[in-house]
Amino acid sequence: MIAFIVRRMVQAVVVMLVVALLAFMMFRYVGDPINQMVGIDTSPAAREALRQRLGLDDPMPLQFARFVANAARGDFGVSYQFKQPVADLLAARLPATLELSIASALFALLVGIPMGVYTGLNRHAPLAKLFLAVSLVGISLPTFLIGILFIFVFAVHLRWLPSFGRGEVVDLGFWTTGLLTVSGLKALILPAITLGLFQMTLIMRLVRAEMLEVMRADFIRFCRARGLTARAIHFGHALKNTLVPVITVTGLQLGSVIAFAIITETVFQWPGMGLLFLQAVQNVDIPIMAAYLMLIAALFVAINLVVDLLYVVVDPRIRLAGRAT
Amino acid sequence: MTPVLRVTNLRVSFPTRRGVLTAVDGVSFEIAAGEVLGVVGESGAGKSLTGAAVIGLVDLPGRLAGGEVHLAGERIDILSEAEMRKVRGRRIGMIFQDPLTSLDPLKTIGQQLTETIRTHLPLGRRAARRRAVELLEEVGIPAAAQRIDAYPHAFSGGMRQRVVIALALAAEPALVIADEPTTALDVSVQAQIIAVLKRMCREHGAAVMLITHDMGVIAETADRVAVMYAGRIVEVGPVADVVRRPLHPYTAGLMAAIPSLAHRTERLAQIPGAMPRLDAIPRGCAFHPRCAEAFAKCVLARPEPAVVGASRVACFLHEAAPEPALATT
Amino acid sequence: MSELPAVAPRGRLADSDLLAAFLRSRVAMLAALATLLIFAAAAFAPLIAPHDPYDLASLSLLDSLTPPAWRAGGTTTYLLGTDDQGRDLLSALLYGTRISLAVGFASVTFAAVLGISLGLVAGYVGGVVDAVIMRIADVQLTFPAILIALLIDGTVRGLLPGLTREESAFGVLVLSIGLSFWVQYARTVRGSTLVEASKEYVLAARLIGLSPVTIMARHILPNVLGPVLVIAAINLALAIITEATLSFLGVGMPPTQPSLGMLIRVGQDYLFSGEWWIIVFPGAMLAILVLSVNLLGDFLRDALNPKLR
Amino acid sequence: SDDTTFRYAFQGELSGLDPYTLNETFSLGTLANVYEGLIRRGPDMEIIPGLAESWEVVDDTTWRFHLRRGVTFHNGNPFTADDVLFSAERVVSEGSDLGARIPPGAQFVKLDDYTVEVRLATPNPILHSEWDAWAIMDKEWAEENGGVAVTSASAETPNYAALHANGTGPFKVVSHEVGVKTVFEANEDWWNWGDRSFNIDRVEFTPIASDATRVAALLSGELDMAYPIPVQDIPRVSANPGTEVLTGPELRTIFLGFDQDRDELLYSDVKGTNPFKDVRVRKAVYLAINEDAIAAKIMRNLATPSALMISPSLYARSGEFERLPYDPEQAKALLAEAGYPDGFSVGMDCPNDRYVNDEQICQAVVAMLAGIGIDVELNAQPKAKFFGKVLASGGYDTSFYLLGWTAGSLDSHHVIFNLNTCRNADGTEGGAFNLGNYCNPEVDALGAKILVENDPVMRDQMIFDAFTIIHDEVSHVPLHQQGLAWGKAAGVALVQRPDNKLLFDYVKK
Amino acid sequence: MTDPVAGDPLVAVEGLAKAFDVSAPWLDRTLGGEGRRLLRAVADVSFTIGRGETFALVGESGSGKSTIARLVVGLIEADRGTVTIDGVAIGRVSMGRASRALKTLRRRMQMIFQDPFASLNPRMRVDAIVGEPMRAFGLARGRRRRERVAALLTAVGLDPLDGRRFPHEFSGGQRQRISIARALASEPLFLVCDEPTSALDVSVQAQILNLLKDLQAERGLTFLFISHNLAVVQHMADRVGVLYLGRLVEVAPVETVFVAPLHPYTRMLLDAVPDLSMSSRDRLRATGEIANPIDPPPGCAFHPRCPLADTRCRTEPPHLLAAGSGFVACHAVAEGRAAL
Ligand SMILES: Nc1ncnc2c1ncn2[C@@H]1O[C@H](COP(=O)(O)OP(=O)(O)OP(=O)(O)O)[C@@H](O)[C@H]1O
Ligand SMILES: Nc1ncnc2c1ncn2[C@@H]1O[C@H](COP(=O)(O)OP(=O)(O)OP(=O)(O)O)[C@@H](O)[C@H]1O
Ligand SMILES: [Mg+2]
Ligand SMILES: [Mg+2]
Repeated sequence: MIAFIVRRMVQAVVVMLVVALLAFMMFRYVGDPINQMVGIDTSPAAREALRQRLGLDDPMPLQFARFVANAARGDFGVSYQFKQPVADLLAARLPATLELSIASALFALLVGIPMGVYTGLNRHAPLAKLFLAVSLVGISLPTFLIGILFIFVFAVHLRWLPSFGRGEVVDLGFWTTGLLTVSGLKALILPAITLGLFQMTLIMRLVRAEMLEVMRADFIRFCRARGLTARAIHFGHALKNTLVPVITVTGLQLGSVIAFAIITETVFQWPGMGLLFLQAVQNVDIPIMAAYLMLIAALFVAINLVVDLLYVVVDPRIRLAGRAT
Repeated sequence: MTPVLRVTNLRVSFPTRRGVLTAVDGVSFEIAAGEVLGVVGESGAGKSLTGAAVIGLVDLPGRLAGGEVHLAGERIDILSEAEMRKVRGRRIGMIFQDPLTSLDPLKTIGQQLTETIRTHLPLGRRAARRRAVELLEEVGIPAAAQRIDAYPHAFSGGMRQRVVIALALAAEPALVIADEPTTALDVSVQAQIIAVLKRMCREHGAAVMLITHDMGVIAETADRVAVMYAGRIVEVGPVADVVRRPLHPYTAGLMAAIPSLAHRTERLAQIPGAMPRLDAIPRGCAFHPRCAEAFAKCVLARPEPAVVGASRVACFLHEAAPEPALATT
Repeated sequence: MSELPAVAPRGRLADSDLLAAFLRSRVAMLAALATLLIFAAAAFAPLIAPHDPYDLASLSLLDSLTPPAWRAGGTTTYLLGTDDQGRDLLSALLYGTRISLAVGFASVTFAAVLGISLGLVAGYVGGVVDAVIMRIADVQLTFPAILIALLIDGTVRGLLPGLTREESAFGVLVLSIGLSFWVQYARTVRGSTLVEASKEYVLAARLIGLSPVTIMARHILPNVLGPVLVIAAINLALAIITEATLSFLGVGMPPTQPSLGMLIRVGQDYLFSGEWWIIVFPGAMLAILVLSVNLLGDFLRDALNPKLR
Repeated sequence: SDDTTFRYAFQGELSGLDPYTLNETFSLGTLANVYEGLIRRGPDMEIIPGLAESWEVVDDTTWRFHLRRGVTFHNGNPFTADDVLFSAERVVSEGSDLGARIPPGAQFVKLDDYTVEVRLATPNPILHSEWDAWAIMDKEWAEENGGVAVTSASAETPNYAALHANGTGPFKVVSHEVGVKTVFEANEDWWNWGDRSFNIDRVEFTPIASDATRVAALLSGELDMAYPIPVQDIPRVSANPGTEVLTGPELRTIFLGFDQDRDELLYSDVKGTNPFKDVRVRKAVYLAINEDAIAAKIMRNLATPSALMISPSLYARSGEFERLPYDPEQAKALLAEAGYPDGFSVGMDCPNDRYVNDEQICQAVVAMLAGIGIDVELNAQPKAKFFGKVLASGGYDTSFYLLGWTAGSLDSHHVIFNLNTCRNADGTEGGAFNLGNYCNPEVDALGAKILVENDPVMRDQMIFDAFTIIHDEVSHVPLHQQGLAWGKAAGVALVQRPDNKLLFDYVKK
Repeated sequence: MTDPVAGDPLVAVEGLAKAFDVSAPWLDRTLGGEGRRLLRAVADVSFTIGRGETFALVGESGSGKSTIARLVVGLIEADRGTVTIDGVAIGRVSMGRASRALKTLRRRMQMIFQDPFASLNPRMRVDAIVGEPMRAFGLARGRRRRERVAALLTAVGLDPLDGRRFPHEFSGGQRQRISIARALASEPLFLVCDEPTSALDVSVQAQILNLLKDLQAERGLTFLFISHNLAVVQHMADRVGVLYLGRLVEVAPVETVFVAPLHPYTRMLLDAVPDLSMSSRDRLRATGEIANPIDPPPGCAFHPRCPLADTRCRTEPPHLLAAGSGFVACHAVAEGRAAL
């Protein structure tokens, strides 16, 4: 078990190093940060001085080493646009993104799994076909368009839900949460659904496919031959067996949920990291971009670790044998 | 005495694009209490489907297209799904071929056993667990009390099949259908499992329908044997008769084709060709294209089962005998 | 144990099962029809489009924002109206579909070729090679398509500043979408390869001394392509959507060669302003295209899955 | 409190609270509600007294400012001449982005606590015109909290003044989450509280980058005001009950520029020579562009076609200039005459998120030039990348471009000098924003004279002469002054100034 | 210790051993403090096969039959020991580069697999499958090849026209015939048959067994015949080797093994076979299951299941020693404790 975790950790470090290199390399070549930091009538000489002060003239390996060493200390430098430590900026934005991502992941799971189970068990029911059709429409429209349509319908026309922002947030010191106020919760609904829709569809279809598969497994036949109730078979045996792939995919998806939050946050002006990142890309704010990438990778690695641990909880076979690929 | 199981004219068919395929066609047999009926036949002959039809587990799109199934005199093929569920496990137990895939990998065998026991018997959690341990001991699992909380993957193939037997017999059913219970196992283990199965059924007084393609197992285990070919029973009778004096040319060919330890031959007798596919079952007697003794009539008409001695055989070679009433009450 | 032909070999179109299943499914036929029509329209866009949207000299700003022909102020010259530059929307739509499909096909092909090759090698050679390829795949999964695209777009244009969007967009899109999709192919193919490589027909091929490359190409490859087909169909839909999303984020096709996504992005500006046709037609086209392709992919997946027959 | 809270959104964000860090309209405009300068500008841009109650030009090179008495900073400290001297020094210190607001060599001298004299090296008739935009900070506050130095654009750590604000203005900053939300509160101790013309006591600012979301939030009643409103959405917002749009001319002029510096264009199929050096070619481009169509269709009439690169409101004699007519035939003839009967190809740089419908304008230009055979390859990019490429820092890497310019000093000299005087290769001398390096010594000479001329009539004549040359030689192709479009809730009254700055102290709800 | 052979052996297997590494990944092992886990699939196996002879291997699942088959044809590399065919030592065939002698040799040995469904490439037509070895070894091309494929198909009892069809259009028995045709295409001397009929029905099994015997007679083939079905082995083999946990426990002519088995395991196996003749023989009841090959019992691996086991069996592994007409690895037999 410990070995297992340590192995994951080592892998994580390797992944992080690679990501760090990518982040560093790529952003090193995007645009010219100097232009962003100063107004347009700053003189070339002042620009050159600035370049030197920032160390943008040093050899690449040196810059990278500096980058990794700083990153390891949680120091991603100071945002070119905001003049604030990137770590602080991200820390301030992290709660918004995490709340949004987790809410949408929950939405995807809580709606996707039951719908998947239903459509898997009642393959030919009209309602199941409807679910499938609707879910297909859901993945046939780009997220940003769905978001805009939601705003158009629910905010502008019906005026039920707010069109932007997080509503009232409560500051707990280490964390700001929108979950404790009515306006915060209301503000969460549209973005969370927009962001979760795609994953919901995915999970629903996955659960359905797995369910169909598992329901044909020999052990389910044997359960039926033993006269177990439909409920016990469907939920006690079949569902549990479908969970292993669902956990994998959900884990992977949560990672991409956080990444796809870029779009949702842009559409809904959700003050999270994605919005910060996109602004940073537009403004060539290298420190933010690099830190964001590293953070995404770190989150992803962490999620993977949790997924691996969940496997062990769900699947007894793994406890002995180590994880089968 | 009413037989535990009486199947009359059972038909199972599958609607397909190419028309309706009849995989089990007019099968009739019965099993008395304490009796072991062996069902043999080549792959695809319809053995498993017959078993599945008895317990009401024919997978869609397959369906019971005709015939009746009586369990202890009660007709069960017309029961609703909910009623049938109470029959399964409680009055009919079933054992499948592969012990590896028959058990839910994510639940301990204890959970699976107590769940089954409590579904059918009015026992509390603890009582059910005690019963589960007893059952495991009965099927010969050493240190049952400790191993009950293990997951299936911790057991070897033979041990798993013992667990499967315990599960099938948990509620003391009157009829046990064992569908190739030893095919996936090694010879040395197969002998042990057959022994356990036989002992358990004898002790519980259960009737057994033992499906296998291994003539040897039948010969050693069954009281009577039914030989299936292309969805029909071609011959059914006491084991000794069928093995030693097969009446149907197919049975005879089969017996001769099996290499035997007892006498070594230079060449095995062989039946030419292979069993027809469901969508291409010949008219008349389904065996006629492979039959050395076929004559004109075999091509045209389908032979009905006729009683010959203690057996019944569906072959025009044995048509002479008059047909007695089927029921033996 | 069965003497029956167990599973009909996957994916052979001539195989009557697939065809019959197809003929039975009205939805699949409808989707196929829609897909076919759209593909044809895209392929023959230069022949059917009433105007050439790339011929800038023919654009007249004064014709811009003309509503569709059946609306007041519409003209039959511009059946579906014009956009903000006076471009004929119908023609733009046809060409846009063509570009979206081109991006989709190119990136899926790129991803498939890359993924299949790596998957085959990983699965067949195994060992360290396998470990390295699969770890790269893990890292790759950390970055969804849009992140990769932002990265690549930035890098490419950072490295080659002289490059204009017109010149680079297509390549950047194909590269980034392709790069984010290959993992799925690699994993699937590796899985199937592991299964196939242990099958006895591969052993038989090794026994007669065929080289690993021959074995992979001649024996294993054709047998692992079934699931790949399904992935490819669904990826095509996903690629088209991704391109649209990237356009929304500003790294898609250039406005002078608008894809469906770019048309939607532009049209988005007119969502509130009453010129609904600028967004509705491309949006509907995209939805229908992606939906049809998805439906076909779905159908294929189910039809090719012997367990679901 | 809800009906006294004013919620508004802008497309960009407020990056810091130090008013000297960034020379950018929105930051300066927003912080002007918190910090005040010596002068202020009224609703019509007229110069009115600010923290200086009055001033006089003592001689050509000496200005004297009389400071307002009884003014306190938000922290309660009194405002005195020391604060002015401190602030003046801070503005020109390293790290400040506003250095150009105070001419080199200018000396601030404290005559008494409430009088300050500014001594200049050269005469400057428009000295104070930009002085609404350099704010006075509290010396003690800055010194106590370590905010003396300006948090420069490259600062590793922002100092106190970048995260906190302490001005004399009508509003105080309550909280500032960068990129998320900034909250202001009315300052009841404001010196002009008695005569105030606003009735709100709280302001919440949210940046909303997406146009659709910003408009939607206004339409749904979540905002009292949002800007800019995309021109195509103006009818919708106006038609919506409860919202309306304020439109007006902005000072910024949008124009096209040519590389007239290189002997061979960077992005062109013409080799060995630079067609843009030929005035006939520049003129052909001008004639080929149908600005009226652009204004009508792309700008939806929210633009004023312009013959000059300065807003008519900033130069009295603008009316005497006229745009060249749209005449593609003549354009073709001119091209042929210049030796390009079949046209040529050229690359064009264009921002796509800087000006109103900038990319659409460029696309239209591309289409129109295609009509006369000039094949333009458009490279539209986000402003960060665009500026990085075309400005001095990018080596003026462009052949043909679109740019917008506001005369920061609200004076023509700003335009003539920055955009039309010869510059050196790296832009350190001459017009740094003369990207194509249009160069005519006559214009340079006129520019130098204008700067020091104190007689308004003479000055206007010199400006007229310079503009005439520029116009005749088609140094650039001016297009239009873009319009302002602010969306607001019907019940809200506010003042829209052409400099696009939102002043809270005119907001009534 | 090679066993004596009638005449000149075609195949000689000497001290063959193969262990599979089934250890956990390196890091887990290091951290978990475990050692390497080796699965000893085949340990010190030696035998010879004479020309035209059929040598059979029997044993329960996991006893190492298939592994030996693959080692013999060179599909996997042995850890130790040699395989010599016609005087040439075999290397691993899979990875290319081989001497000319080896190349000819490779063509002289072929294999028939167990699973008739997996052993034919579903994407290739039957004539391509059967013709592939000819192509690979450059034996025939064009018309010649087509003719020879047709002849081979006829020889295994199929119609030459079947060549145009795909494998899925055939029944299991027919597919096994195609496999045999493919194996014969390179004109081998030596055929390894790994459970060629265990996936087939009895009536079809008889056809295939007869076919194999006929072909052997016609072409003078040498067989290594692997099966877990003792009756089939008895029918096919000249000599038999009995495997238990990767070791040969008894090697003897077929008559001896089935009439007078010496090793207790052989006896147990024979007794476990259900008997069609219902002779109700006196039986040695089988107990237990084959042990875990990763962690085999010390001494004689069979001792936990052996009724004759004593302390020596538990500690000292027995060697294959001549006994009667064959060889047996059993202390009880050597000591005369095993009553026949
Ligand atoms: N779902 C199904 N759809 C179509 N045909 C089916 C289906 N299930 C079974 N069959 C066919 O019905 C016939 C009888 O099948 P069954 O499983 O009863 O054979 P069996 O005698 O048990 O064979 P085996 O020895 O292989 O288990 C076979 O031909 C089989 O292919
Ligand atoms: N590639 C491999 N990696 C790890 N273990 C293997 C491998 N191949 C075989 N084994 C193991 O080696 C042992 C012998 O396997 P082998 O396949 O030779 O047995 P067998 O006698 O042919 O059994 P069966 O009758 O089931 O075919 C088994 O325990 C098996 O699990
Ligand atoms: Mg069966
Ligand atoms: Mg084997």
